[in-house]
Amino acid sequence: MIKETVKQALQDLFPDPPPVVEELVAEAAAEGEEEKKPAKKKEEPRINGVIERDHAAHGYDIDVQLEPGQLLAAVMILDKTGFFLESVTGVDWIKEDQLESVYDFSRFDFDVCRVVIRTRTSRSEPKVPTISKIYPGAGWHERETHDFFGIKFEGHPHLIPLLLPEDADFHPLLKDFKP
Amino acid sequence: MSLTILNALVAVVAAIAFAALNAAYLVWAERRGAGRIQRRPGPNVNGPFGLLQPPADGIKLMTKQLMIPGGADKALFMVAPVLAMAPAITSFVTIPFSETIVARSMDIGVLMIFAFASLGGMAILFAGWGSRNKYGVMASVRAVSQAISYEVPMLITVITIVMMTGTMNLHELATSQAGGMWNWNIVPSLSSPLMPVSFLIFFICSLAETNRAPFDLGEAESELVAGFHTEYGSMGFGLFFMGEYANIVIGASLITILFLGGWDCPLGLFPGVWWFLLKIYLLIFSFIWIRWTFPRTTIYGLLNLSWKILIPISLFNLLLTAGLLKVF
Amino acid sequence: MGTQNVPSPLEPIPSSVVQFAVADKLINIGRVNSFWPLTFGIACCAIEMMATGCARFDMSRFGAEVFRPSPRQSDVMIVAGTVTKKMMPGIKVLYDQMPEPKWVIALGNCAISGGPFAFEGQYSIVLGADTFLPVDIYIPGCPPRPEALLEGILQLENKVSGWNRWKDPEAKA
Amino acid sequence: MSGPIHIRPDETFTLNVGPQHPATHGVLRVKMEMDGEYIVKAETVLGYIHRMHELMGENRTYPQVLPNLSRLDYLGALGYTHGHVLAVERAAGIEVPERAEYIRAITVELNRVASHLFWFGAFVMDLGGFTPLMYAIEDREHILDMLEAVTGSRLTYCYYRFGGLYNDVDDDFIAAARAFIPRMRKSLKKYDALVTGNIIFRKRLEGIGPISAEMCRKYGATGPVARGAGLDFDVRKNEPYSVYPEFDFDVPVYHECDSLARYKVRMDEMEQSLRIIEQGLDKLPDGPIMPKKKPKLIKPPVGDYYQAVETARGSFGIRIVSDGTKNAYRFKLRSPTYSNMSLFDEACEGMMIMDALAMMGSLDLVIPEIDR
Repeated sequence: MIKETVKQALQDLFPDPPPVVEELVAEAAAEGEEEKKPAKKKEEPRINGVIERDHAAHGYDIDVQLEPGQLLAAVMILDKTGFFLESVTGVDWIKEDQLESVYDFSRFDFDVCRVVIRTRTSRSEPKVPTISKIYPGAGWHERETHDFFGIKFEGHPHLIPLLLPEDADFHPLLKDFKP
Repeated sequence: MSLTILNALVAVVAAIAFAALNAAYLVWAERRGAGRIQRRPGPNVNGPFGLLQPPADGIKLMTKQLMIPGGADKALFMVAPVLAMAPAITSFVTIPFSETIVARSMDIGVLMIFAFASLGGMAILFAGWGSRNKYGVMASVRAVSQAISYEVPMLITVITIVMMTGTMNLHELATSQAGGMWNWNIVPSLSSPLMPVSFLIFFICSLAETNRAPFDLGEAESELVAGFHTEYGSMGFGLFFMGEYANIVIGASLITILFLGGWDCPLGLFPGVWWFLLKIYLLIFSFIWIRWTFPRTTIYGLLNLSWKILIPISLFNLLLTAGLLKVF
Repeated sequence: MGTQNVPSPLEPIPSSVVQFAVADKLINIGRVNSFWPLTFGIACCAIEMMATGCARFDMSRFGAEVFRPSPRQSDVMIVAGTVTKKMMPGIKVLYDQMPEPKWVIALGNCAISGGPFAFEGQYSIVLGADTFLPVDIYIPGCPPRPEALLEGILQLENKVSGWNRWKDPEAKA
Repeated sequence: MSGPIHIRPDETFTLNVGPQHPATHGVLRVKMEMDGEYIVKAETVLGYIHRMHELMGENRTYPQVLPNLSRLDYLGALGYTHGHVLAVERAAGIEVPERAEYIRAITVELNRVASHLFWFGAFVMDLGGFTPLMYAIEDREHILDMLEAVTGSRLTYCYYRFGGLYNDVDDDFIAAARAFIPRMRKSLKKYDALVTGNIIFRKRLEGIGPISAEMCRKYGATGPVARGAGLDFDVRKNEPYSVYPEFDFDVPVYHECDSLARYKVRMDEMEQSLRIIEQGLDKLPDGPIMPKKKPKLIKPPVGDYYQAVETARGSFGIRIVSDGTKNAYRFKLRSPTYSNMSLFDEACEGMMIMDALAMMGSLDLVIPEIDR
């Protein structure tokens, strides 16, 4: 199954791989327990690592959180195993003063394995390396995320506003945006 | 002497009246025909069958503000519609509608019509270039290359007919085919077996000459906005419209005279102008029918069709007829 | 009719030195029977505008069939869809390029007042086409039905020439 | 025809296939660096119909955002509301009765046929033929009548609710749908004979606009664009959701990667959708259309939920990041045309403007869905 190979490949990205949180089994056991589990997770911020999610509950299979530095390596793995880029988006965690950029990957063939890669950067200077060299399709996605969140993608060929007017300097999807 | 001037004047005015009336009501026929083909009524509210639609369009076009785009070449911009309309109307003068109804039966009628037809191509170039609009320039370059590449096979087929009948005078051309359908030019005779093919070539070329149907690359709406008349507002656009429909009527009447025996009745009974008009309007209906059924060809497909298919066939037909004429 | 200032489309052609009442009326009726809309669809209302131009609702019965792509040859600009701040200068240029007796129909709630997208945090749309265009006819609906667009065209005909195509059924005799 | 072009820089001129252009079916602008008829470099400029649906998703509760989704892509609107409803039901764990699922599948497939019909008319109009648009929209009007009787609107539906439907389907709808299918099959054969068989049409599309499977993967193009490039990818088959596993239909895949292949994929898809509608009508179970305990206030648990759905243009994805309140914390819409269009800049280099705009027509664009 492609899911195992990809999970393994992403695992050895991290220097001291923590035990893979077998969330899948916990989820199948008891739905109620699921409510308790995320509540607990909110207190201690999530550690970098690979979590296997239950597709029925969350819609994706592998959830990876990593440093911006490791981003290019992870995307190279996925590119080699034939994933296509679904979308790049951002989430503004204003309480933790962090900007998260989320990359969705999926596959064309029949063993479905949807991978979500997350990187978190501080809100003050959000810098993430661009992946448009590997996936040219990410060019537009990154320009749009830059429009809405102000995340600067280093190395992007021309990071000019895509959806907002050319001279736009505001970022509408930030939580502290006033029109 | 004054009688001939008066006669010529009346004849020219009648020709222009016929052309203008035709242009107006052909627009109505086109929109009704298109509606019929597309399962919708078409203009039927203004006037009994929408018959008052062309005057309404005419009045509206005439009373709109005439705009000349800034930086446009004023002289070319204003000359182009006139150049599109005038030659089309003046070549009505030599077309013989029946035995007696002809404005001025010239000995070189065919040559005059084709001389004026090539002026139409120039009008498109002036329009595209004069209106200082990128789409206009692209469209006019296309339209001129199309006009040139489709005049060549048209002229070659006309040469074969003139060679067969021996005259360039349209009046004699028509009378030489009198007496029933079997001695029309379209019927393959001993001396020229490929006549139906050359009829088809002439039909395709007249379609391309008037920028219509599958060859309407000059004003390709879906790519080049409105082609060479993008910048033309009210009556400038009106003149182009009338020029196009006048060209269609001339193309149809040329086909009837050269191939379908002019005002001759298919059974050779009582020839007259009604047969001539019947044939013209049947041909014009087929023009309209083709326009609303076929998509548009590409520019390279169009030029290939002319240079690689039509011209070789028409040349072969010319040589074949020349050879067979020697024998019979 | 060499009038100095360009007659605004609202009241009939103002009197020039010599007035041709009958001619003005005839010209207005001629104009009214052949509105040529500019193909300028922005969003969902454009699909209803195209449906009106097609077989079942058929705008061409009233002579409004010829959708001219170039603004030079069109009389009516139907603003069909949401006008965003980025598109607004484009629409203004298109309106200025149209030759003079021209009218504007605001089709759909977005063109009238920003419609469902006018919320407090909205930064990217212009609230209504009449903030920068002289709109003649407002057709509400999201999207309005094709019959509403046809009624809008008939209302515009009445507004321009004061001539009614059919007697108003509810009008008290 | 479209070989590589060697251009000296001073010879090109920039042409604005501007926001108002008949071929862009909306307000999309492509700045083209042209040499005569050939395109040297193209750059798409978006944002002319950007209405910020995602911010509306954040400052509105879940039920309030329902009408937004159908104004995203107004030709196949029910597919998008279906995606949104499924995403929230997955997040909040709401059960949907069997009958509601079947009616949803039937109405989504009807809307897909309507969307493909409109695309077919507009595509042939791009190539210069005006008549097929009238016939296609005439057939589409029959579908709109059926859907309007049930949902209340012609284009921008708000028919689905979390957990079921707004109102039930009556017998007239079922009778009308059953009568519509044979009539539609007859006109599909008519279109096939008239347009697909037309030599001018085929000459305009064969070998034009090559989009390879690798380019689809690099740009994330899905739907008919990917299936025209030989990729057997249909979310209804790859990631089955709702009641699609119960229907047997096959996914048309063509390997020629040109505009004609994408055209044929969509024409065959209409036939497959009719098959699904037929099976859906046969197996339509009775029963309620809303769950017994109606979900009063929808508050999905904290977390990150993604739902992909196969719409007429490709795989539409919704990412809901919820923080337990009644508004979504982040409401991301992944629209298929956005990725399909992003490959246009690279795909149309070296082509002539006529072929490039024909290829743009074969990508089946709906501009508000790109700009969101």
